[in-house]
Amino acid sequence: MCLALPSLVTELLADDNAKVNLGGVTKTVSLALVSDVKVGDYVIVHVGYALSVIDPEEAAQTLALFREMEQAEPAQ
Amino acid sequence: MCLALPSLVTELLADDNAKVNLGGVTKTVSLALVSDVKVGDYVIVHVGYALSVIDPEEAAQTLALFREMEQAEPAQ
Amino acid sequence: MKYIDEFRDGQVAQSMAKAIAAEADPAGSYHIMEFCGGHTHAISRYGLEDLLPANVRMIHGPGCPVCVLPIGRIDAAIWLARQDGVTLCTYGDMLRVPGSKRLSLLKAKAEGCDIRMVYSTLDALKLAQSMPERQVVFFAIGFETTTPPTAVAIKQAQALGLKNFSVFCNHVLTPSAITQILDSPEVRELGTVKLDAFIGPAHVSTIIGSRPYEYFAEEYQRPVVIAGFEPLDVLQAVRMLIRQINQGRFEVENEFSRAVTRDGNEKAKSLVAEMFELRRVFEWRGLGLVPYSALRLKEAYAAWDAERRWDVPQDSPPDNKACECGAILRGVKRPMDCKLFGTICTPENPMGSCMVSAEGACAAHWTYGRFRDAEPGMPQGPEPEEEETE
Amino acid sequence: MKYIDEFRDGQVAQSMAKAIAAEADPAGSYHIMEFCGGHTHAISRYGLEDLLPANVRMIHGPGCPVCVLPIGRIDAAIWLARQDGVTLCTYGDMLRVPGSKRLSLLKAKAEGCDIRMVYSTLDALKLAQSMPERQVVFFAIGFETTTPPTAVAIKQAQALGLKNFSVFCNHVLTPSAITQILDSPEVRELGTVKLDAFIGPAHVSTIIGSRPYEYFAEEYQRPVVIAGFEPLDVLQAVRMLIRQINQGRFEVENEFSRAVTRDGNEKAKSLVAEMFELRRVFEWRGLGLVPYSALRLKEAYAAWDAERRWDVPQDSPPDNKACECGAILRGVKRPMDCKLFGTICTPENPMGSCMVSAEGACAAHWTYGRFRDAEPGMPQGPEPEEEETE
Amino acid sequence: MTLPRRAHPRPLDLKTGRVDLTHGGGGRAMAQLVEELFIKGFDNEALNQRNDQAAFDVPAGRMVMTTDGYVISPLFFPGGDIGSLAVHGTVNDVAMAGAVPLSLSAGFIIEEGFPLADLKRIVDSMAKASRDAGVPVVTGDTKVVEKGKGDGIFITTAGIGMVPAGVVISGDRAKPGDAILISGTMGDHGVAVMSQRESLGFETAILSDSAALHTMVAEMVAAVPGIHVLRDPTRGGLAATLNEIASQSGVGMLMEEALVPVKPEVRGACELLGLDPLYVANEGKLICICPEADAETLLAVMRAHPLGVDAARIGACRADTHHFVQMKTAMGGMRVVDWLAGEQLPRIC
Amino acid sequence: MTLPRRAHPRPLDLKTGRVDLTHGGGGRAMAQLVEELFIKGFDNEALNQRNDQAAFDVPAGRMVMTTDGYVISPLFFPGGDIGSLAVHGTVNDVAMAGAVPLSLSAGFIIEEGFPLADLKRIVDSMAKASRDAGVPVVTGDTKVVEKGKGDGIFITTAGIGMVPAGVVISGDRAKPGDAILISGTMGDHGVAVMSQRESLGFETAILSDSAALHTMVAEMVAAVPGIHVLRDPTRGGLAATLNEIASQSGVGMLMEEALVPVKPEVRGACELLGLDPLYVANEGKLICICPEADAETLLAVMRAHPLGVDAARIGACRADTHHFVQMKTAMGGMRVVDWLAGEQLPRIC
Ligand code: SF4
Ligand code: SF4
Ligand SMILES: [Mg+2]
Ligand SMILES: [Mg+2]
Ligand SMILES: [Mg+2]
Ligand SMILES: [Mg+2]
Ligand SMILES: [Mg+2]
Ligand SMILES: [Mg+2]
Ligand SMILES: [Mg+2]
Ligand SMILES: [Mg+2]
Ligand SMILES: [Mg+2]
Ligand SMILES: [Mg+2]
Repeated sequence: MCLALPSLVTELLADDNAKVNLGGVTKTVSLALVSDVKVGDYVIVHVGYALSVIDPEEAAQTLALFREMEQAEPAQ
Repeated sequence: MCLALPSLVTELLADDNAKVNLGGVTKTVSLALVSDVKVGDYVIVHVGYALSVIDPEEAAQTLALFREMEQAEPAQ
Repeated sequence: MKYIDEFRDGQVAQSMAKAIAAEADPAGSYHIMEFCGGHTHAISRYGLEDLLPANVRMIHGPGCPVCVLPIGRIDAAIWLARQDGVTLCTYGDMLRVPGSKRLSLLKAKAEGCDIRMVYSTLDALKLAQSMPERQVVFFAIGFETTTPPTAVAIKQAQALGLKNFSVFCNHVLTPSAITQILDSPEVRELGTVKLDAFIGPAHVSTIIGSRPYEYFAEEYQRPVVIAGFEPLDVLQAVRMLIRQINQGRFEVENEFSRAVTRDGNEKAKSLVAEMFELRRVFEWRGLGLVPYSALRLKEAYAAWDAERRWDVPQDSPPDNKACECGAILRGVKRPMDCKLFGTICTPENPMGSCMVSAEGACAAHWTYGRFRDAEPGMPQGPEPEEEETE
Repeated sequence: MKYIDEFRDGQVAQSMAKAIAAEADPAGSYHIMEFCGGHTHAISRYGLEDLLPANVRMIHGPGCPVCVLPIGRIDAAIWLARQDGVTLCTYGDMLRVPGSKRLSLLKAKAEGCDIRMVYSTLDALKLAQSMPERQVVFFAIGFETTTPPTAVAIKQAQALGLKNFSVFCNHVLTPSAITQILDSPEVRELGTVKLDAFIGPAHVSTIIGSRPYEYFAEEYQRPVVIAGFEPLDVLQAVRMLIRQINQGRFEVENEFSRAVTRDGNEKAKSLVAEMFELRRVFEWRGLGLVPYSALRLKEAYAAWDAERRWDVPQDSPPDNKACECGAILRGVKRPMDCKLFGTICTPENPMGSCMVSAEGACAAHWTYGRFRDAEPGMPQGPEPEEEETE
Repeated sequence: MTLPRRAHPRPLDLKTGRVDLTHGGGGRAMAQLVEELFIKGFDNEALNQRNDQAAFDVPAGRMVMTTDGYVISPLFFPGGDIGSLAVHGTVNDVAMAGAVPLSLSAGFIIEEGFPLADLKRIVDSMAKASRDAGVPVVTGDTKVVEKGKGDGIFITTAGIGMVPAGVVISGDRAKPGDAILISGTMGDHGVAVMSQRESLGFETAILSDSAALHTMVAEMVAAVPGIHVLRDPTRGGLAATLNEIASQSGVGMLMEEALVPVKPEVRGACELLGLDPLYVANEGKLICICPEADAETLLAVMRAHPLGVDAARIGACRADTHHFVQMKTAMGGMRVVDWLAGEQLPRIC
Repeated sequence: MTLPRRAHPRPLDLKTGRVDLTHGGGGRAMAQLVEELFIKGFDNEALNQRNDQAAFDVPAGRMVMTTDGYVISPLFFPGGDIGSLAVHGTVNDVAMAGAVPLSLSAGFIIEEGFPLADLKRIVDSMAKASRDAGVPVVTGDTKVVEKGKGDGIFITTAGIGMVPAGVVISGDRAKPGDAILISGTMGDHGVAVMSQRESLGFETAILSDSAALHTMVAEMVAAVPGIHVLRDPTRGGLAATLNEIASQSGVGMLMEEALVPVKPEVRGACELLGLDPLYVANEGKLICICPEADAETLLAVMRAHPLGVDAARIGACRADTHHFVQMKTAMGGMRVVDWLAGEQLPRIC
């Protein structure tokens, strides 16, 4: 129920739909709830709808935080 | 299609129907096309309807004719 | 089973066979047509031909309601079954009969049409009551015996105010068909075919009585015996006809006096008269167009007439050109004279009227009698033997 | 899978676990509620409890839309599915949930109701278009994330003039439920229960943003972190909350900044605002009546409201009295404190909210974590052991 | 504290419960159904191993294997039900090779919504038939299909057995001159089933003859190891089965109508429905084709067995390149007894 | 003049024809279907005897028997169809006893109206699978049910085989300390089938792994006759199957998530659908439980076989009175891997 998956937009389709790809699996989702989505964007998909677009820079920052912590940890 | 079977009326039912018996098998048929049928009568049944009532005397006469012929035949 | 077993006594049959052989003139020949498929079936199923002398030949008439229905009417029934919301029901015998392109009601059912087999018109009526959201069409076929049951169902539908029941009427008339045969050029004018006498079906006469045959016994100078369907009934009728022929009589005699009267069933007749009217002409498979040979619902019953409710197609696709049914039904030819018989025309793949139901001349001969024309070394059994003909 | 695999790195998880252990004050304790079943599921499925110090305790909140739906609403959905001509469709998770007398939508389907699983509201709409003769009712459930998709479907039904589509609306609101928990006597007044911080669900905030949490972070003085559903997201959120607690802060922080903003999705929010209005009160399974915690369609959209179209029953049968869900959802008790847990209440036979879906506290503990409280010699596996309890 | 628990906290609701999709899903519900209904019902060593296959010892020799699907409607009929039928039918197909049946497998395809009470009734009846026959159901399978994709329940059984040394019974071994025997009255099963079809609207006291014939066969084979053909005249009845054999063996046959035993009620029902008893299904009768010299011995053995009291010699095989099955009618005429064209009534087995 | 004729004047219309009730009626139409489709397709000595049972010689020894019904929807899926599946599934259940499969039976239940072209495609695929596996379909049965009482076609196969002397493989033989091996990636079949469900609306390039495992099993058994347990993780997937074994053997299990091979696309599809690959069906994979000392040998044998290239050791059995199947997750935490509650998606086998 609470799946919300980042998926790559590979094709914009008619009727405000898009084809997205997740790990090699493709699916058609509705873009009715988001604006200005482009091919190459990652969108958060939930019950067949894109709810929002992923900001790659923010994602990179979050991952950088994780890495810092890992490096901060003394090697075992 | 062309079955027309003499069956014994064993019970008069509501809605102008009757229960008939043929060789131990019972079935409900319509009496809508005949008049004055009684329990004990044999009726000619066709596609679920009694078409006419058998006259036992006429039947006996026909059978008597057959028997005569058999007797007329010289014993082998 | 009283009134059945006594009429299937093998001992008596042997005596009758001897009596017939004794009465038949060895110098002459007797061509007797049993009009009705019920008789054809009894003759084949009991092997009665083997009990008759060689010069007494039974000619299997067109009297099977399943066989005589032209392909166009079967197509029309399938067309009806395909209409939105329609449930078509009919007697079981009709289901396997192929229409155009070998499509039968059974195949249409397999494709998804709602088609039901019923044993009685009242079953069809019950069906209509149980599924008010659908249109139940009863595909009505048959001779004078099945017409009154159809009439009863319509009466009841009227009384119940049932709006989702109707009848696709294909009821046909026995005397008109016999007349048509006797009027055919081969029989009447050319004299190429002998048709000496007729056996009339008992169940038809329980309704219409024996009287309707009186006109043409006289007019065409052919004796008629109304007979039951049990084997002894049939043999007895043959004997009675031989006697009439030998004596030069052409009367209507009643072998089935146990349930047939001269006037028949007045109640049934008046019901039919009230509800149905003659069609000017109707196509019979094997016989072609026969004037005044079928019934349709009167205007007053239009509400229950499927042909008025839907614009039912009226096409009449022809039978295979090689089919000899017409000639077979008039006694001009026999089944084995048809080159399709048993090669590409079999009960599983009937090409013409006479092969359509077990009561047809070709089907009866194929199913029960084909051993008679089998030549040794000429397999007709179920083994594959040679490449396909068609 | 980009943006997934990076957030499931076991190596990083181990580092985070160490970082958390290092930051957590061994003298204190941390009671963190993950509101959302998605988080509960991630914690259980990845065994994240094993990566947290003993004094960091995760409390599984009521945030599973399947779990929170009261029995009466399931009964109502089954009632709808039983109405003539109705096809009911809903997300797969709802099908197995038992209502009264253990009847579920799945069982109702087995009894003949037309019930379909859909993956999207648009599937429901397509269904309605494909079967114009039936009434398609979408049994709508879920938090702020599923409400906009419901709205889109209604908009499209309106545009298409679809008269055979309607929605049985059960959409509920996250902040109201959290408020209700914080307002409960145990938490607010008696202080018997510690509830130090909250993890907010990322997908809800993609729609509503992080701003709605600001009010009660301030009002109730509890820190909140909006977090994604991947295991590293959850661990990171725990770490951020421990840090806030240690520092005495109570702010709303956003761990899911990659897709959540402060204001959320304006397009979706305005669509929902146009179409839905607050219910004065709504029953939550496990929480009871919660004011202003659910939505219904506005009068202008009455044509698509199944509750207005049918006289849907409004009964509210109670849960089993022994069920401890209310206390579990507030962190007062744990699943194994319920005497029904694992004896007569299991995922196959759920007796209360927390056992209903895999995302509920009891079900997650049973399905993934019950080995933690297993005592040797006390079998809980699938072998029959003793006579029945109930 | 966690209490000890059973595998399935609530037993199957065998009164009002129904089969749903979870019972075929491979999870706990299915395990429970298998455990509480099938394993409990069929209870035997091989099945109790609970493997996806049953293991048992066999001697060296000639084995036979057979299968049949049972899709009968209605499921319950006078004299049996789909469960007992699924045992008898397959035991009989094994026995018709002269073989001693060893074991059965059973595959169930159940329509969602099927009452568990009916399922239990069927399993119990099947288990009883299997116990009575001494042929265990050693392995099985359950599938559940959605409502409207099935018809209550279908059962497919397979069976294996061992043929005694020296016995070679096969449909292609009939020889001209061989006697044709049948073990009893024809058409009982078909008529009993049809009598339950509401649409046919008739009533009789006829019971299905459904029965396992292997003990009678064992006695027959012991008395006459040289039997040529055995076959049970099921779908298509005596007529279809004799035609099959005639075609396989390349012989003709001549039988006598008067010698074929048919119960009066079966005859009556056939008259009413326009059927020929020769084409109506049996489920507890066999056809035996043997050298003429062995006919009397075999008739005596059959008649001494409760399932063969009405056994009769109905005719003989003969040379015929057409492989016609012919019959001398009760009237003294002759006819072909052909294959069935089309179907008689559907779903009687 | 009567011309010589074939048994069936017109061959089956395999292009546009459909199955109708006559094909199950026991008459000529059924005989034709059996002859032109089934006997022609499966073509083997035992079947060609055209008896109601097949006869063949068996040596003395330990035999296994199994059955499974196949009700998959859709009938054709990437990597196979119901026909090949019905062969592979049953061959595998035989092989999972370490046995050499001998022969199969096949029961068909066909819905009226089913296209003959599809039936032929299924029979051809089934025949090919059977030939490729070297396990003949020796006997069969056909039933036709009315439109709306089935779902195209259901196939129930049964299979028998012989267990080599000294081999005793059974679900109750797992011991604490035994290694748990699997022969390849999990979930391929289930995902391939689901990808064909229109309602799920997703696409992948994943093929079903449907395959007959008996040759690999033969090599495994030859290398290590002392294998304890073999089982194919079909319905309910790896999770359900391990739980079955744990419960049968009375052991616990501990596996490692990181060691379970799953194809990326299967993982992707499972994310999308909210499924766990551990619960998704396989049709060409096996679980092998063996003494730890034999694990490497068996892995080497499996990896050398085309169907076992991704074989992996995923964990071990251990003493546990609770019979828990547990897993160390990729995050380093611990969880139970429980039975499936309810069903995942219906009709994938
Ligand atoms: S065999 Fe067929 S084609 Fe020839 S006459 Fe008879 S029905 Fe017509
Ligand atoms: S175990 Fe069941 S009854 Fe007990 S609290 Fe949890 S859901 Fe309620
Ligand atoms: Mg068989
Ligand atoms: Mg059989
Ligand atoms: Mg199985
Ligand atoms: Mg059904
Ligand atoms: Mg048989
Ligand atoms: Mg199996
Ligand atoms: Mg299997
Ligand atoms: Mg069979
Ligand atoms: Mg269907
Ligand atoms: Mg298996």
